[in-house]
Amino acid sequence: MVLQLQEISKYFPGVKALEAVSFDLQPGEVHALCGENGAGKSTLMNILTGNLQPDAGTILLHGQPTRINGPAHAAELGIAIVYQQLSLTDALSVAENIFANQQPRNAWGFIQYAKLYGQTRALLQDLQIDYIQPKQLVADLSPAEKQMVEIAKALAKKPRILLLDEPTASITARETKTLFTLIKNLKKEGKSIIYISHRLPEIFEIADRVSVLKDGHYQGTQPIAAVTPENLIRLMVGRDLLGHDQASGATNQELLRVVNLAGPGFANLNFTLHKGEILGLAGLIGAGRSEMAQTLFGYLPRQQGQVFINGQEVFIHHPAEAIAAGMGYVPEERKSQGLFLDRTITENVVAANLAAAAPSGYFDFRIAQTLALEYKEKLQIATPHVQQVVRNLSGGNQQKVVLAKWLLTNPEVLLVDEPTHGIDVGAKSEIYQLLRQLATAGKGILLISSELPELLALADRILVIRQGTIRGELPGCQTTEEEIMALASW
Amino acid sequence: MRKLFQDRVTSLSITILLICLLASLIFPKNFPTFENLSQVLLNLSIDTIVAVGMMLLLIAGMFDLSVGSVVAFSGGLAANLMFFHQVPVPVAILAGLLSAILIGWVNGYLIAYQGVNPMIQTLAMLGIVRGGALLVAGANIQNLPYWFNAIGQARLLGIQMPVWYMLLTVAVFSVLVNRTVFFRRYYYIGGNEKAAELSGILVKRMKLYAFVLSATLAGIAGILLASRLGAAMSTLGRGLELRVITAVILGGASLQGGVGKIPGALLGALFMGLVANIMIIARISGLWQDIILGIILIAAVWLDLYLQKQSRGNSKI
Amino acid sequence: MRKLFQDRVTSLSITILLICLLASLIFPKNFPTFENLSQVLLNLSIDTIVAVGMMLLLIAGMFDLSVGSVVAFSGGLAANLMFFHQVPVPVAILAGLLSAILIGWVNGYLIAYQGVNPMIQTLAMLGIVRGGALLVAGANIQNLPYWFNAIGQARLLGIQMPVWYMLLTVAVFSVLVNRTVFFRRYYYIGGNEKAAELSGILVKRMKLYAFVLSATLAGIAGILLASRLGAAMSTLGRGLELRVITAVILGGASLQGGVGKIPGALLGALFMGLVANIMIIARISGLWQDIILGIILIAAVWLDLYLQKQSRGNSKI
Amino acid sequence: ELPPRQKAATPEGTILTTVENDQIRPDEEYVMVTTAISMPMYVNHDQAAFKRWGQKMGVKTAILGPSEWDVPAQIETIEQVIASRPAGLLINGTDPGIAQAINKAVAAGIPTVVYDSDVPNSKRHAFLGTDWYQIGLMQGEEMVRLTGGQGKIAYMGILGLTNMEAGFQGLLDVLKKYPKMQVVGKYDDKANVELAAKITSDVLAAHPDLAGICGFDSNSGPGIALAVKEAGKAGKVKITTVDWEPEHLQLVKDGVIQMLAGQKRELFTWYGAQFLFDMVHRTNRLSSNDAASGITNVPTTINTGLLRITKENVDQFLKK
Ligand SMILES: Nc1ncnc2c1ncn2[C@@H]1O[C@H](COP(=O)(O)OP(=O)(O)OP(=O)(O)O)[C@@H](O)[C@H]1O
Ligand SMILES: Nc1ncnc2c1ncn2[C@@H]1O[C@H](COP(=O)(O)OP(=O)(O)OP(=O)(O)O)[C@@H](O)[C@H]1O
Ligand SMILES: [Mg+2]
Ligand SMILES: [Mg+2]
Repeated sequence: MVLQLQEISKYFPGVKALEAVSFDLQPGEVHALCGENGAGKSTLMNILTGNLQPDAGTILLHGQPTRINGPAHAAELGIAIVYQQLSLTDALSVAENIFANQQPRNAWGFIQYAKLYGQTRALLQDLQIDYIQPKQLVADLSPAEKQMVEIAKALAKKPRILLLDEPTASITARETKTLFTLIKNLKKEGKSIIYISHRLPEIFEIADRVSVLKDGHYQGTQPIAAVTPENLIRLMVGRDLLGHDQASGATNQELLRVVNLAGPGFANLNFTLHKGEILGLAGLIGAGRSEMAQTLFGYLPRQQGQVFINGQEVFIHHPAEAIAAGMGYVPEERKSQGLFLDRTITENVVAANLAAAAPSGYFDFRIAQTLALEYKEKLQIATPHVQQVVRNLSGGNQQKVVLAKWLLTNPEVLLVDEPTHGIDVGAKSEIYQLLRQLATAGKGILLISSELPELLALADRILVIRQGTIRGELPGCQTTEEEIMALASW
Repeated sequence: MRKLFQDRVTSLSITILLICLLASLIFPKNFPTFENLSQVLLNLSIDTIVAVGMMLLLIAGMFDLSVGSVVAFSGGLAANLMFFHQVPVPVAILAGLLSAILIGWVNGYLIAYQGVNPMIQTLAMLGIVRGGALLVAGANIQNLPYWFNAIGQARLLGIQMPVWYMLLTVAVFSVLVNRTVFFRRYYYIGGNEKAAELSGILVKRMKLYAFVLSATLAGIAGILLASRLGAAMSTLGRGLELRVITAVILGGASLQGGVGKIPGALLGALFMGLVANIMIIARISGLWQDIILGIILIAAVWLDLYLQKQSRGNSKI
Repeated sequence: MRKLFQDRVTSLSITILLICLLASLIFPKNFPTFENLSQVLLNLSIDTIVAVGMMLLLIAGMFDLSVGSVVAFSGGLAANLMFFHQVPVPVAILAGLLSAILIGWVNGYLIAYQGVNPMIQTLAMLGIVRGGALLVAGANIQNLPYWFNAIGQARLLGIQMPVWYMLLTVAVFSVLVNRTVFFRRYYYIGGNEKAAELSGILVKRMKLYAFVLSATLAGIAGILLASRLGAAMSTLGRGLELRVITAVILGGASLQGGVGKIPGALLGALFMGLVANIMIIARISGLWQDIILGIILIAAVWLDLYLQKQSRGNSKI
Repeated sequence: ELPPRQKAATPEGTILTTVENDQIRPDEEYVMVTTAISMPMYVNHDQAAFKRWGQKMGVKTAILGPSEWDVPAQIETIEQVIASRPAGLLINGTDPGIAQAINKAVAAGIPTVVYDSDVPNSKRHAFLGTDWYQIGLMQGEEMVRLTGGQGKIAYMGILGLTNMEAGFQGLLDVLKKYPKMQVVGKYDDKANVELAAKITSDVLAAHPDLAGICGFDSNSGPGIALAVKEAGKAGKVKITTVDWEPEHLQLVKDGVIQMLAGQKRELFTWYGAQFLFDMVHRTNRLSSNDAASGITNVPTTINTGLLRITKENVDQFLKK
């Protein structure tokens, strides 16, 4: 047994994040950890890396009771983690981020930069992401690229135990495949891996055993062969999920038309979005989909082209104008672009529509709170109260807060960039339903997603983007993942 | 009880009450008199009016080091116009305020729209405007018109006017910042500028407004100070910027932005004013003043943190 | 060509070279002389030594307002010991440095481990240490031992020693900060404190060290200044903190942390020193100096931004 | 409630705390309010003499004021002190702007004496000090003598202070009379030694033929001297400045500074305090009730005169 957790508990004010959780990890195993948003998975990982100290329970490492003092200590013990929340420093290069605090140095303690870049290049090649340069600044990477760097950073420590907290949440199928190859190699070397993901197919593909957490309680461990997706979901959610195959409500009425739009990283964008339609944008990392959405939304400068909403040309130079024109944008990076981490749920929910909480002209906290409560119920945000600071929410619940913020603006056209990033299966199906409902109500939704099953399940049509241009259009209900990938890559 | 210490406004209020109580016990003849306390308020009125603007800037994650010079300049310009050019009092005041608005606009424009570093911009502006104050006020302008002096020297209910103006400013801005959509945006800007922009807040424009507002309040403070003193001096408001920022941070703001409440500006200034007053009453002089004030400042902040930690429980992060 | 303007160290070097060139052309007799330039360097040597420590703090996302007082205190303490207690020169210097280390340690401990706001902590410490400087050097101490004075007054290759110490400090710290794992951690801390912590960096301890280091450099600067003057005065180093922070930000640091390079500290100080020098050579006197210096500062920063934007193309961040 | 209109500058209000003759009340306290309270020159001269006086008379003394040069803060301190009714107030006349506060004290019946620079528009009972214009004249005349009436002169001090501007005026009025004397610049050293040194070395670079520099604040002298020494021009560039702190005296002895215009600061506060005492104790009664008759029983204005310290007499001061 590499690692054993015995009766670990952790409490936050008003939240029992973990309640007597026990769990063990064997050498050379991939152990999946499942659970809804806020079930306590990340908290458990934080305990294993010494960021948090358990309120009760013991950790046995190689049979020895161990107190893990902090991330530095965890690294010494051979535990490395890919955090759900990125742990990179924007102002430094990729190489320095990967080898943070353990840059190769000579006998004098001086950093050997040539070696540093060399090792980084080798590592990036292993991960098949050598389109990222070692000297590139992390600030210039897209979220998906950052996620890959984060993975590289954990691997650079050559850990014996690797913790992966939703590593695939923002990367595409291609990177996922590389990651899995890597995991299999590590397994062969006898390393142990804890793998957290909300994507069940991944778990069935890679895991040897699976453990389930629910509301901080341990629900048991089983070999993967002994479970089916259905009973896994039942363990996690406590009920069966409703099928979400709903009929498309797409009409032929044009809502949004984009003509020859060009912006940073893309050009010649032409498409039409109809009322009631969900239009999917598929593509690999760096295809430029986020840039398209942000340009449409007025956040990035438009270089040329026209945008029509309901047949009227709109001139959008700032998100404020986009909102006024009836658009909403759920950004892909919730932490830096979507949330006010140190403010409460209430304040986040009303951020894009403060007027909604000020019907009399005066901002009214109680109205804001009522609105927040309404969305807390609607999206099932797991939190004791809406005055909770968003930083203290689990990743998935944070994502729901961002969604709530945009739903409150009641947009005609909703641009959603990786909307289910880090969201559990239960909530995901709720969000799918919600997006469907919005479409049925006559809204248009532009769905950017790297999760192909999601696109296939939701989109009426799928545009495949490669290198900033549309490479093809596929009907959502009839196409396959292979077909999309064929268009998205060479 | 526990909740109290999570909010700086409450915890500072309690601290201030305790200090007053203690001082009343030790100096029953000199401290708790109407004369003394109204004087304390009068002395912090100018700083507090500036501090309200500074609080708003800090909420939005910015600050302005040029306010001290603006205090000298606006008063100096008004005095110059009244004294040397016989301009009517209201016109002169308006000119002083307009000059402050212009300074704020330049600061705001260069910082928000051109991306100049706020520290360098406002520090450079501090020098420029101080030079301007020397130009308009020379060494000293005295014998200002009666009605101008009356603004700051008149009394209401036995308390000199600047105190009332200060209370009015704090009250108005407390309500505005708490209750209007416009001002609430500053919390979002200070919390996460990018997310604020993406939430449809015109961040640049709002920043510009904040600098204009803060400079305007400094302009008002400058006019009041000149009127209260019956004189304009080019050295007025020297060092005021750091004093005000300290008061505002003590009152719950943070240089990182996103937090703070307007009454905190008053409470921070009040705390420092009371400590200074008690040191005067206790006849602590010279170098000990700085030493003791420093120790009290650190102790107050440390205590607040300690109580907060206690009330939050032992949770990390 | 384009890359050049992305790095403040390069762009500032070019600006400084251009300024020197221009000044040499316009004032060929007065500006490009050995006496003038070596004197300019001498005058900025003390500031720059302090600025190196400040740069490190700013890289780590912090700053220290108490350095000016530390300059006065360390020199004052050493002088006091030598003059009144006949302590040998090296021991007295050591005592001065130890006092600086202690001050830095207190700052660092309270800020890093107790979470006291850095602005309030170091501002309060500024007052406390200034009081301390008055206690040890109140009457201004003269007639210091020959060997003490020699430290700052000796010359090497015709240039006074403080210039060499400054160059040494800048060179050593440039290499250290660029090339050692220990010092590079400050970039991580300043860039993203939480991420740094998660990467296994002992953030609190590193912060404490940074304050100790910055205070130590201020202590060295203080000893040098006293030795250069041949006297210790309690008023030395007044206003130095803002001057130094301005220089450091001009040299490429940011109050947000995570960016900056050690040579930037020297370049920032050099820029300001040269501008002041040229203004006086150009016969600009009195109050216009502040005004023009302010305008040049803003213009320099604005130009740098403009060139950066050009070289980056029109991409938004 | 509007403030009273400005009246003629005569003291008003009755002195409340009069005490018969030499009996000293146990709570008889004399308070001195200054600005830049921790400036060494103030501490070592004004404040030291005031304390000595208090000890000799057996009365309480207190010295209050902000630690930096901050006139509004000094005014605030005066106003707060009034509330505690001291027996007498000794005020450093840093700026005419403190007139309001002085009048408040006078109106409250507190004997109030101003020292150093006068506050002409106030109702102060007495003033002792020097005329800063005279300091300027003295420096100018000395500079003319030292340079033989020709050459380039620069001067520095704290710009914007009323007393210093008067000093500057005195200097300029002398130099005006000598057409061969050329003023090349007025500089703000912000009472900072390092800045004074910086400015001086820059001025020396700009004018290698500079004949002399005049300094007007306490820190000008050491700063100017440092830069002149470092440029190897000690004695060649003439320096006159104010104040006679140990470092100033040493520099005179070393021949770097040629003349100091010193003030008799001890006399300001010693006799200032004595005036207060005499008002409180009505030592010299001029009428049955001096306050009621609108007169004071102490001198109204006293000029304590200046010290001229040069290499010839500096040893006497160093040995003090
Ligand atoms: N610092 C904190 N303070 C208060 N509550 C917290 C804190 N950190 C986590 N929580 C709460 O603990 C619970 C568990 O959170 P955790 O992040 O472990 O969930 P998770 O299983 O990783 O969810 P997700 O799948 O959404 O990432 C949540 O209810 C969360 O709100
Ligand atoms: N701030 C930036 N500066 C420079 N280049 C950037 C920046 N942000 C993104 N890029 C680059 O622009 C390209 C497009 O990135 P983008 O995130 O839009 O891709 P995407 O199709 O949305 O991919 P994803 O599936 O990751 O969302 C990438 O090559 C990325 O490296
Ligand atoms: Mg999680
Ligand atoms: Mg993207």
